Amino acid sequence: MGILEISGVNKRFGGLKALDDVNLDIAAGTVHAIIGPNGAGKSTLLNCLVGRLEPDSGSVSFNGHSLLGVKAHQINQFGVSRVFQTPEIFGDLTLLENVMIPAFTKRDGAFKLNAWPSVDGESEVRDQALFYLEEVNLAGKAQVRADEMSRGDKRRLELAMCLIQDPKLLLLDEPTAGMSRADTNDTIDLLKKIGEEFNITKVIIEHDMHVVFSLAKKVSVMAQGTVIVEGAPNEIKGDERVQEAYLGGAHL
Amino acid sequence: MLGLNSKDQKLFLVVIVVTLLAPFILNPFPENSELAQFNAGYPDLMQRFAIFGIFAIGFNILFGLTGYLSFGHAAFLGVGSYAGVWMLKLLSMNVVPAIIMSVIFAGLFSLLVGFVSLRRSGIYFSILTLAFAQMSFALAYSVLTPITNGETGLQLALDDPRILGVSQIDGSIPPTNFFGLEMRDGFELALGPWVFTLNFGYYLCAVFVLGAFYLSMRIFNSPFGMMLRAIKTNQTRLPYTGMNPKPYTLAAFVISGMYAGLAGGLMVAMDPLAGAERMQWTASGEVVLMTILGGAGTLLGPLLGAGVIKYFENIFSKINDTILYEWFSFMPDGLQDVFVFLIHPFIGKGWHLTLGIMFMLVVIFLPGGVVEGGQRFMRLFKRGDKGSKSSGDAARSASPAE
Amino acid sequence: MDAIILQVLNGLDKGSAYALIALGLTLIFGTLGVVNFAHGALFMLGAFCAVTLNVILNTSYETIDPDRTDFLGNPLKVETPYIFDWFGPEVGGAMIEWSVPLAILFAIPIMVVIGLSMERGLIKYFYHRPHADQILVTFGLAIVLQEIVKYFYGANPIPTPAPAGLVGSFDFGVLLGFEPGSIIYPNWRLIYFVFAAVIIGALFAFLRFTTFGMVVRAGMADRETVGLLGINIDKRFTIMFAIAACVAGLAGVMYTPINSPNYHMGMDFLVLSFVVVVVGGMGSLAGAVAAGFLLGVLESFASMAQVVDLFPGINQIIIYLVAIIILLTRPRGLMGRKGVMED
Amino acid sequence: MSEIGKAASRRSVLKGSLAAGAAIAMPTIFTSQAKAAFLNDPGAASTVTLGFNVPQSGPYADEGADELRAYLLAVEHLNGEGDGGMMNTFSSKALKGNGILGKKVEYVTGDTQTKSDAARASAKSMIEKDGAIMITGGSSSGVAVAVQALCQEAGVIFMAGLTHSNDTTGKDKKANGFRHFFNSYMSGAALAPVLKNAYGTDRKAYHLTADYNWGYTTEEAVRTSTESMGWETVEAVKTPLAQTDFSSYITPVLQSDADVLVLNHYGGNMVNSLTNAVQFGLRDRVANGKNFEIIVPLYSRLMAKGAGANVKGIFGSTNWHWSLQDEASKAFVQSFGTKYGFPPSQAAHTCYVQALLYADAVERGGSFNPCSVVEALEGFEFDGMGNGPTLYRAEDHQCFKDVLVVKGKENPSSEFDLLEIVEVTPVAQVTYAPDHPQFAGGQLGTCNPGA
Repeated sequence: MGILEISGVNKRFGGLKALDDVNLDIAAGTVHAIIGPNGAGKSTLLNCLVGRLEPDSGSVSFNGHSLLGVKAHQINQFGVSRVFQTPEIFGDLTLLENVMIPAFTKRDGAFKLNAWPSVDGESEVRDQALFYLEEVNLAGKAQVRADEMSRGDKRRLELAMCLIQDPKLLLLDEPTAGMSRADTNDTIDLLKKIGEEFNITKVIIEHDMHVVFSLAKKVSVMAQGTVIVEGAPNEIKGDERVQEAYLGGAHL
Repeated sequence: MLGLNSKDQKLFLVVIVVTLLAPFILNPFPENSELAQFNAGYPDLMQRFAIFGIFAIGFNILFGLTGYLSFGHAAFLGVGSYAGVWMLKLLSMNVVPAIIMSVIFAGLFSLLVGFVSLRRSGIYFSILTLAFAQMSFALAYSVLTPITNGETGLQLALDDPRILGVSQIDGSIPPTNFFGLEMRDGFELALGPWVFTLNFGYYLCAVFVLGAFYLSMRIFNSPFGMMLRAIKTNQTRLPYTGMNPKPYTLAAFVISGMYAGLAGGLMVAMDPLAGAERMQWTASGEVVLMTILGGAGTLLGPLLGAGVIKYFENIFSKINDTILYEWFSFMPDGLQDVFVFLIHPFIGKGWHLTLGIMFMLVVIFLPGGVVEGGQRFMRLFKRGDKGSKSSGDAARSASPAE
Repeated sequence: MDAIILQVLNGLDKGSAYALIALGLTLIFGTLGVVNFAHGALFMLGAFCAVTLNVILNTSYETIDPDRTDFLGNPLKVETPYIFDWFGPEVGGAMIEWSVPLAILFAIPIMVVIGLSMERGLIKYFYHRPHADQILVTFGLAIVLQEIVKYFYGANPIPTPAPAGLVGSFDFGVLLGFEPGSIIYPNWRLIYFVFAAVIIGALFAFLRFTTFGMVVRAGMADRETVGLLGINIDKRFTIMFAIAACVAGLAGVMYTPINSPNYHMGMDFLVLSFVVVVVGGMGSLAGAVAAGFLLGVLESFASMAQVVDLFPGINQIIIYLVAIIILLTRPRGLMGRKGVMED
Repeated sequence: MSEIGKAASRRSVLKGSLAAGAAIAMPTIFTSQAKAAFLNDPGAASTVTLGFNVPQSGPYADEGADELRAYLLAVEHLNGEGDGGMMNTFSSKALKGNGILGKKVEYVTGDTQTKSDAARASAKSMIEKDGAIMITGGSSSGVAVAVQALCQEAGVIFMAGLTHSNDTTGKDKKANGFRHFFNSYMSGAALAPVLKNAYGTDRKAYHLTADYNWGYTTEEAVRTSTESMGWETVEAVKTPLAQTDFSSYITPVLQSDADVLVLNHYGGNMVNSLTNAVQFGLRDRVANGKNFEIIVPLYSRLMAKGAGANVKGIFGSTNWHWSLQDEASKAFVQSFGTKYGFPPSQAAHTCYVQALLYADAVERGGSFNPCSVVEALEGFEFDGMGNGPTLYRAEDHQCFKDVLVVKGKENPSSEFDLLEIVEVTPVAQVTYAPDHPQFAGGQLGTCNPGA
C-alpha cells in the first residue's frame, strides 16, 4: 500500500488524450522517478496530483485522502510539497522571509490573520527558517532579496521552502532543467543529502537519465499518456519498450 | 518597544512629533507676510491631511502590499461618511458613535465588494472595483436621494431627532463634539507675528492618524504583512506553500476598506456633510495617485502623497493674479506683467496643470515616489556612510507593482 | 418595434465612439503593454483639431462699420475672415461650413505627430515600469493636455456643427416598410457609424493582410520571440501607437457635430473606454469592438422609460452592471487571452 | 488674463489687526470663547476680506470666471475705483465708495470644482485661514446648499451665486444664507403664461430631467405651472448627470405623442441634450398637427453659446440679460464691458449684485456682525440693480423680482447676442407663499455670528 495511489486516471484536452488510464503506486520512503519523452503526459500527471488540474476520471489518493477536487493549498496542507521546473520563489522578499512563509502556513494553516505580532518576534519560526537555509547552504544570504540570486541558489531556496514544511511527499518537476552539469551535480548531491537526513518520499519527473539513475529507487516510464514500464533503474535501462518510446517515436 | 524594530520606532517617533507639532510646522510664515499664502496650518487643511493620510495608509495596505489596484476605494469612504452623518442625525452629535458606525458600514460594504471583486486579479479586479464604486456613486447621486440627499449631500437639519442629544440649540444645529469637546473649537496662539491655531478637531484626527499609522506598521511587519507581500510577488507559488491567498487578500481589502470608512467618519465628524462626489472614480483615482506619488509599499509614502496633493488643491488653487502682482510688486511694471503672465497658467484655476506636471515629474524622475526623493536627498548627506543599506526603513520595497 | 430599431441605432452610434477609442487603447495595451490613461485626451485633442481648424479658417481682420454699434454703443467692428478675400465669400464660407470634414485631413498629420512624440518622448521610457507608474504618468499627461486646451479654449462647450448639407435626417422607416417618419435618424450620426465601421475594417485589414500587421500581431502574442527573429518590433510598435492616436483623434473630429466638444470630454470617455476594453478582454481587438457595440446598445435600451420604470436607476449603472456580470462569468472578458494583465 | 487683479495690486498695507500684536514677543493664547463678538471680526483693521468661492476647474469654470470678474468689479466699485457701476443706480445710498464701513475691501478666491466637498474645503480655508467675513459665489445648487450650511455652522454670511434649485431657499434655507438669483418655481410661473400665448393650452409635454436635485425641483415647478394651464405631461424621464449623448433619450420622444419637449438640464447637459434634440429634427417636427416645440426652463447665455445655432427660437427663462434697457443694467453693462470687452452674463450680474447688497447691508446695519447683516437684509426693498423693484423676503431670504422670459435669437448680431427678451414677467406673478409645497420642510434657524 503506497503513500500515493493513482488509479485509472484519464485527462483529455479537447481531442487530445493527455492521460490514458494511468496507474501508479508510490511507496512511502522511496524515490520514484517518472520519465518519458516530451508530451508523454508527465507534467499533466503532476498537475493532477497537486490540484492544478482535475482528472476526468480515476482516483488519486494520498495517505488515505482523495485528492480529487481538493484545492492546491489543501493538498499542500496534507503534506505534499513541490518544486517547479523554473524555481518559483517570492522574488521581492528576502531568503529568510521566503522560507518563513511556508513555515507559517505549516504552523497556522491556510489562513490566519496574524497581523499583530511582528515577524521578528516569531523567533521559533525564524530559527527554524535559518536552520533550513543552513541545510541548503544559503545561511549567509538570509537577508538577500531572492530575485538577486543565481538559478542554482533559487533551486536551493525552493527546496528549503519545501523542506521546512516537513512534507510527506515531495514532487520535483525536472529539478535540474536548464542547469549546467556542475549545478546539476550539485543539486543531485543536495537531494541525496536531504534524502539521508529527512525521510521524505520523493517523486521526480525528469528528462536527464543521469539524475534519474543517481537518485531514483524506482522508475516509471510514460509515453503517450500512459505508463508503459515500471521497475528498478537497472531493469529500465535495458528495456526495449523504453528505448522505442524515446527513440522510435510514436508507433508503439 | 511597541512591538516595533528600532528603525520603525524612530520613524514612528518622528511621525508623532511632526503630527503633534503640525500646527506650528505648517505655519512657517508670519501671519501678515506675503508668504503667509503658503501656510497650511489652518484646521480644515490639517484635518484633511490627517484624514486623507488615513485613507491613503489604508489603501496602501491593499495596494502597496498585495499589489491589487482598487479603483473603487472612494466608495467605502463615501459609505462611511453617509453612515456617520446618519448617526449624527439620529443619535447624537458625539462623533464617537458616528466614527464607529462609519468603520463598520465601510467594512461590511468592502467585504461584499471585495468578496466579488477578488474573484479576479490584475486589471479585471481593478475594473470590477471601479464598476462597484461608480454604481454606488451614480445611485447615491440619483435614485438613492432619500438616503443620501443626492447632489446636495447628506447634511444635518434642525429637526433631526438626535435621540441621545438635542435637535437644536437656539435655532442652530449643535456642533460635533467628542464627549463635549467641540471639534471646531481650539486655541489660537500668537507668538510675535506668527499665529498658530491649535484645533481640537485636528488633534482628534491626529490621534486617529497616529493609530492608523501604528497599525499599518504592525501589519507591515507581521506575518500577515509578509504573506501579503508574497501575494504581490508570486501568485504561482502561493498555493503550493499551503497558503490560501483569497482570505488574505480579502482581509487586506476589508482592512483598507475600514481605513477608508474611518477617514469618511472623521470627515463628517469634522464637517458634517456627506456628498456623493466623494464616491466618484476621480476620488478613487485620487487616493491611488496619493499612494503612488508618495511611494507605494512604503510606510510613510501614502501620508506624504496625501499631504502633497491636498496642499496643491487647497493652497495653489487659491493663489490669484492679485497675489502674484503683490509678490512681484518690487519689479518694474513691464517685468511684473511678464512674470505674472508666465506664472498665471499654473496657479489659481490652473492648479490642475501644476498637479499634472508634478505627477509626471515625480514618476519620471522618482520612480519610488516622494519617499525615494527623500532617500536620495538623505543619501547626499550620508555619502560618507559606507552602508549600502542606508536607505532607511521607510522604503520597504520601492517597486510598486500593479 | 420601431422604438427598438431606433434604440439599436442609438446603441450602434454610441458603440462606434466606444469602439474606436477602445480599439486604440487595447492596441496600445497589446503592443506596448502600456496602460494609457491619456488616450481619452487624444480623443479630445482630435475634437479640438476640428475646433482649431475652424478658428484658423475664421481668422479675420477687423473693419469699423460706423453705421452700427456694439453693445457698449461704440462703432461696431466687423470681422471678415481672410479666406473670404482669398477665395471669395462663397468658397470661403463653404470651407468654414465644411470645416469638420476638412479637419480629418488636418487632424491626421497632427495626431500622428502627437502620437509619435508622445511615444518617443515619454511612453517608451515606461515599457518596463510597473503599470501603476504608467497610470500615474499618463494620467498626469492627460491633465496637462486638457488644461492646455482649457487655457486656450475655455471650459464651455464649443459648437462645431456639421455642414448644412449633411444636417437633417434619413428616413429608415420607409426603407424597412414602416410608416414614413417613424424611424428617422440624423445623417451625421449615420455618417459617424459608417466612418467608424470603415476605420475599424481598415485597421483589421491592415493588421491581417499586411506583413507589417502580421509582425505586429505576432509581436502582440509574443514580443520576445519576434524580437529574437531580428525584427525591429519596437519601431513597428511606435508606428502602431501613432495609428492608435490617429484613430482616437479622428473619432474625436467626427464626434464634434454630435456633441459640442469641451476640454474634459476625454475624461468622460476614458473610464467608459477602459471598461469597454476590459469587458472585451485585454489584448483582444475584436473583443474591444464587440464590447463597444454591446455596451452601447445595452446602454441605449436601459435608458428607455419602460425599462427604467421597471428597474429604477438602471440607466445610471447599466454599463458597470454588465461589466461586473461579464467579468464574473467570463474571467477574461469576452475574448481576452490568458495571462494578459492578470498579475 | 491679467484682467483679474491688476487694479487691486500693489497692496503694501499689512493684513489684519495682528500687525499690532507683532511687536509683542510674548505668546498670547486666546480661545474661541475669548474672541470678539463674532467670527473674523475685522476689528480695528483697515481692511476687510471677502471670500469669492467660484468654480475655476471643471465644466462650469467659464461661468466661474465670469462670476469672478463681476466680483472684482464690485470690489473696485466698493473701494471707490472705476465708474461705480450700479452703485450709482442702487436705491440705497449707504455705500460711499470708501470700502465697507470705511475699511478697504480685499478678497480671497477659491475653487469650488462644482463639488460639495471641495467647495466646503475652499470656503473653510477662506474662513479659517484668510479670515473672510462673507463667502459668496458658486454655480450649482448642490454647492450653494452645502456652502450655505457650512457658513451657517461657522457663523459667516453666505451670499449665494448662481443657484436655481428651490431647495436653496426652500427646505435647505439657512439664516446666514441669502439668494438673489431666481428659482425653479419662478421659472415655471414666468414661463407658463408666455408658453400659453405662444403654443396654446392644448399641449402634450415630454420632460427630460437631469437626475439630481435641481432637475427634480425644476421639473416639478414647470410641470405644475404648465399643467395648471391645461398642458398634459405625457412622460418625464430622468437622465444621468454623466450622460453626454442624449440620443437614446431623444428617440423615445419621437415615438411618443408629445408635441413639446422640456429640457430640465443645465450646463453641459443642456448643451448636449438640446444639440441632440435638434439633430433628431425635433424642431422641424409636426406632431398632433402642431409644430413641435422645445423649452429650456433655465437659460444661460454662456451655455447658449455652447449650443450654437440650436437655441434659435427656443423659450426659456433667465435672471437677467445684458440687453435690458433700464438705467441700472445699462450702467452695469457699460462698466463691465469697458473693463473686460464683452457683456456680463447673468451669473456675473447676480454675483455683482450680491456683493453690493452685502456691503450695503453692513453699512446700513453699521456692523459686520452676521446678525446685523441678516437683520438689514431681511425684508429689504431696493431698486436700481437691474431687476426692477426687489424684495429680500425675510421668511426665506429669497429675492423677489421680475423674471425674464427669453427666446433664442433667430439672427444674432454677435456671439453675445444670442437671446432676446420676450417678456418681463412681473414679480407679483412669480411670488409664492413661504410655505408653498415646493419649498416646504426647512427652517431658517437663527443667525449665527460664530462666536
